[in-house]
Amino acid sequence: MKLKKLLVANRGEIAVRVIRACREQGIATVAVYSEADRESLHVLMADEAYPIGAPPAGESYLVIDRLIDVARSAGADSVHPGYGFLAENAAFAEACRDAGLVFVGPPPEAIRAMGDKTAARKIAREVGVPIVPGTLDPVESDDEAPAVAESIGYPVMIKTAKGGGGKGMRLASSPAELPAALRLARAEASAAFGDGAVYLERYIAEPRHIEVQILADDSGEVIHLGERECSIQRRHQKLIEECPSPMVDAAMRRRLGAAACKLAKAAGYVNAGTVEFLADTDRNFYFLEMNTRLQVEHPVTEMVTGIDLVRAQLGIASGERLGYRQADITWRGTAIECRINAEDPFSGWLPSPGTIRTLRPASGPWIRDDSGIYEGYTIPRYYDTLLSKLIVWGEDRDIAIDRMARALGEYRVVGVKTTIPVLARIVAHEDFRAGRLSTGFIDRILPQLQSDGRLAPIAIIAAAVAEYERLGRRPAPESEPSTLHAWRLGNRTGWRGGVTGT
Amino acid sequence: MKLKKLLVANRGEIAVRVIRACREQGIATVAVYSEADRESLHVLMADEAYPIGAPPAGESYLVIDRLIDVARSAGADSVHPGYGFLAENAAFAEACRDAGLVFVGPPPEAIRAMGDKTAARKIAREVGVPIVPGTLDPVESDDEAPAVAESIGYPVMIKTAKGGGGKGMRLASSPAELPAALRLARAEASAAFGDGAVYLERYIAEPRHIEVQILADDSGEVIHLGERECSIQRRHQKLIEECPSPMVDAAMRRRLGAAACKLAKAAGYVNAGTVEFLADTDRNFYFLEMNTRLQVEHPVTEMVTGIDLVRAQLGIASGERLGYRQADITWRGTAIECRINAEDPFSGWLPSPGTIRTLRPASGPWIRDDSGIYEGYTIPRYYDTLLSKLIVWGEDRDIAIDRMARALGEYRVVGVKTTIPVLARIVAHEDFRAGRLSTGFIDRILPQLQSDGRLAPIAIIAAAVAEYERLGRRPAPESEPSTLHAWRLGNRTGWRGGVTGT
Amino acid sequence: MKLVVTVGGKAETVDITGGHGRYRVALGDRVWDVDARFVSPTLCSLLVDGVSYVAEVTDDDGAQIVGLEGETYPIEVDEPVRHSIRTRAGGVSAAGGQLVKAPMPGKISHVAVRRGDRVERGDTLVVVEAMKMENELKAAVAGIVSDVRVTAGQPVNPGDVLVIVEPHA
Amino acid sequence: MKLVVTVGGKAETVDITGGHGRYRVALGDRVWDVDARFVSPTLCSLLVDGVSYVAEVTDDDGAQIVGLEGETYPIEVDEPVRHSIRTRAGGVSAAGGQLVKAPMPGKISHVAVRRGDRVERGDTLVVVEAMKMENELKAAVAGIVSDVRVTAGQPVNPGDVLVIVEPHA
Repeated sequence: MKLKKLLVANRGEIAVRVIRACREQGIATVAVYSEADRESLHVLMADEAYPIGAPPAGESYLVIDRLIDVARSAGADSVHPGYGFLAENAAFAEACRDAGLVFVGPPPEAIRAMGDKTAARKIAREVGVPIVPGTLDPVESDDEAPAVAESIGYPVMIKTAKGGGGKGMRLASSPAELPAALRLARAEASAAFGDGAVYLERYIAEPRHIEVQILADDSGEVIHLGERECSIQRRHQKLIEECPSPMVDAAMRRRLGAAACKLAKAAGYVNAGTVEFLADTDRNFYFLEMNTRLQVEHPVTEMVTGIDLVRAQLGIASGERLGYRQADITWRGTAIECRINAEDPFSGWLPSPGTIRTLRPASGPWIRDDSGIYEGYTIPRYYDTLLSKLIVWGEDRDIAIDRMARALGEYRVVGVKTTIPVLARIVAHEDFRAGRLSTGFIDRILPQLQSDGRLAPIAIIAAAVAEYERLGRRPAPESEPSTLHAWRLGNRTGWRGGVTGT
Repeated sequence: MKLKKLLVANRGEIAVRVIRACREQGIATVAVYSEADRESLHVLMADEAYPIGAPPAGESYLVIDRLIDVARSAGADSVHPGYGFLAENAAFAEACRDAGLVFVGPPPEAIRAMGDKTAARKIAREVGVPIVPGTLDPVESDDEAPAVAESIGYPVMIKTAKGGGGKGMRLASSPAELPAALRLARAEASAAFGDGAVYLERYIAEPRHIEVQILADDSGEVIHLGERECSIQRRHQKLIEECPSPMVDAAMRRRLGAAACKLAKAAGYVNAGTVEFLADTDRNFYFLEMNTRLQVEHPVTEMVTGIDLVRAQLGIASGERLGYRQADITWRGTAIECRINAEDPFSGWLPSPGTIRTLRPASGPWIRDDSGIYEGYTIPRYYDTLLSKLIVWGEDRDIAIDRMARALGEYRVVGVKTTIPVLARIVAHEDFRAGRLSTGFIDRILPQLQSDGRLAPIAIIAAAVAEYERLGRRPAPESEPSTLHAWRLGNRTGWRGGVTGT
Repeated sequence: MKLVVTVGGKAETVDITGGHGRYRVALGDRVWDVDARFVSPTLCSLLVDGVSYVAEVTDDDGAQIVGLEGETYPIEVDEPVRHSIRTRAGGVSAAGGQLVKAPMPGKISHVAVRRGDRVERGDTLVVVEAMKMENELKAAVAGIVSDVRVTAGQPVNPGDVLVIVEPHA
Repeated sequence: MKLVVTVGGKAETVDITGGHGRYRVALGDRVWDVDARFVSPTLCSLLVDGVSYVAEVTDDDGAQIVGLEGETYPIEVDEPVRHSIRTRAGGVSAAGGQLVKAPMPGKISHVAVRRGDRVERGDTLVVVEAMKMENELKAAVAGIVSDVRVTAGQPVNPGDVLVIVEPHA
């Protein structure tokens, strides 16, 4: 069935990404928005947009009935869930199916089989894919947790059974840390996914996070598009991802790909999905979990393989065959993605909501900016901190790194604090260049990332000029502005005009 | 010799392109600017910037001595000429060499041999590459022109012997049109290249413009990177370019590439260059001219081959071997470039200088924006109208076209008129989709490109809301603005705040 | 509030009420509930019956210039009283002749006619050099050149009258 | 014009003259000729001895916040008279204790301490939920919790005081 009109059950950059893919295929798009999102970019870019409730996600983006209602009344024939929110919620996939809507993602059965991390670990054990030691079932009560943790051995990871993206993941290094870690993990898991179930797993020190992109159509064809390395994380939130991994050679890629495809087949998986592994320095890998949705970091795979994953998702959902066989997939060059988040890395990575006063994204050769914001936009405090994904491609990894350094230098966001400065320093670090990555990378180098104050004299000059012009050119109030356009007002009252002498 | 510091003898998007490539390789950059360009993007982006004179190019960007002086005093070891201005001026290349500066381009001898179109046509005839019938020498005086034109047969093209980019090209359909066409061609050629020499050539009706990108190092290795099709032109100014050409198959690509490499070798060519051909529908092609510099449309070749042409230029100029053999060059997918010019296509394509009040470039998957402007920038009236090159890549040509349509729909430039609306209509045209391109395409479809007024009611609503808010919310003048930032002023006086209810 | 909108010379009355982003707009016998927000000084996001538009709105000499999906709509919007004063005062349109004005800043590179010359529609009158292009300004009517106000080499600003052509009687 | 600039608590006098984009700036015994233009309301292009910088300049509570190549410099700039008035009036710094303030808008998801509790440096005091993250606010000093002003579930705005810790004597 050719899709004609699709409801995007998401917001932010991923909603924009889906809208763009639909527009390129002539599929009309329906956006939904909470009261906090009327001016968000996905509303501006969609063909249609409808309100769905109050700002908290639990009263809007997570309300299945309301989404189905909007889809029906707008005449949509399909729904794309993006990532997060209801993307890995089998009940939502089921509700779409029941309402006669094509769900652009796996069938509810596959979401249940693989989306539940503990069930997925059981499948992996059955088909012979190695797993990290830990519980195969959720930890029901906090009372039983200490004994379980003791049997696995500290340090232990507490992980949410649903969801992903590092939400609800906490490390406990000792029995004393376990209660607080459990509480925080459960709270985040409940808030993010509406389910506080968690499980425990042995913590592997300084591991590398390697994940494999797969595509499966409903004829049973499953292929993989190679791996991504996502080892640059902070608090289990990925910050930098790349494709291919500097540690993976062709032989390891084949082994990883085969394991991922085996798991997907065992689960009856259809559509795009990602199988996550932890790898050690001897190129052993352990199945971690499967994400039954599009990943945030899917663009790095796209840039290297040339395959548009959202287009592929839409094709699969409309019943088409993949159109690629494994042998058709080739990898050219290296792509790197940096997540530009509204966080202040120099003040404990605190979220930094606010208004974007100036926005000058990087651009030019082999730069891709997958953004959910614009100049003048006020970032709501209700949702995650991701503003934009900056992706670069290069003929080889060194060129890609040099290009990312250039792009981060160009990228200007004024009005909120972002991760850009710390991303720039990571990318410039010799260990990053050498591919010595691990999930402990950021904590290890963070103390070296402090300011050197080298440009203080230039900053003083800039501040002095700004104040000098402000004092010297304080304008007489205009009796009556003849227009209210901010730009014109600004121009006339002399700030730019005065300084530039025009 | 590893380059350390490079002077960019240009402005606008191409200066920015070169600065980006240098930054990615750790080469420091020196910008130069006329009095009209102090706030231009290349000045903001370079490591250093120095003034070189009055706004007219003849008093700044074309003054060889001044450029050499700035390069010397700033300690530059190399010069990149971009395109236009002095890029194909052998005297400039020579002056650089004499001053001990590496010129990032061909040696002056090759510029002379190939840059002079009439000399180039002679070389082509010698090595057996077919040429369009016409004069092999410049037409000295207007008195001899009628007889020459008569012998070639009308319609005739008048072309500038120097330069390129459509400047100074005029068509005369009959003897009566010849004097005016000659005068305009000479005037434009003098203004643009400081040389009014022109020659005549038979006009080929509805031909296709196919050009081949070559790379040559100073060991004599010459390879080609395939063709670009640039048939969508207006007044011989390219407007849309693509790689590969929809009319060229692998066999024709080999023939074209071989012809281009043969010419480059015969001329002792080194660095990046482009050999232009006219092709007819039987896949015959005729050598037109060689551009001894980077082309405006080089990005489409880059996106499809994965090779960074400016990086390659810098490597060749520093004496490195190419590092690619012909067999290493592969073509993946299709790339299309649209030129966003400050021109009003609905009012005779008149130039539209002015201030960019709002700028929202297209972005997202496989979009590349090579721009020379920014929001708030005032486009000077002294230079060409090119604001930005919008480039897309797609797995195949249909996807690339769909993507370009999407990108043009996203791209917002408020404050000056641009070619965006007409580009969007060309890309949506069935003849474009079918690859039925020719240099007469635009004139043929232009009458179909008029407005349909479909959205007039929505426009009336927008205008009414704007006026209603302006009238209803005319603010009492503030007694004293506490800050001069335009954005804040705008926000406080209620325009946005008022409308948005915040 | 009633406003008079003039598009392409045709005046219509719009009735608009509401505020804070939510408006009811009546035009003729059609009524729209509109959610409209200026998301930048020149960009207005509109939701009209659920359909999303982003209009580019700038003002030029009192008129609102609205850009929508590549089309440009110049719209005059007036309070009814002001509209009636302005239109009763009479338009400024020239009576039949062609005032050839400089469309952009530039320099006269060639003047092709002299006062008293007869010209046909489409004849080149003046060539203006701007942004490295030679732009030919042509006669829109057949007639007699009644005035030539510039010479070659002279810089001009937008709106400067260069040549006047009086049509044949 | 003389201005007093205060960076990191250290005050220096800057002498600045010129205008229309061209300035001479003297700081201590160094003098710069500067070409400075605001190319947007918050971006200032500077050419200092030929070197090109684009500084992000915003004001925050009277101070200029200058961003340059990923570093942030908060700089207070005053006319000399005003500087002397402001500094003689005394600062507002709290004497030794820690005022734990909400760093962003959000909701209190957990209060880990009660009034009178002893805390060590690094102990979690309060957890604020914002942008889908649980943000633990920790004690910067060892001491006694002298006040707890919020409860779980309560929304907070930036700058709201949540907890006060008095250091050990």
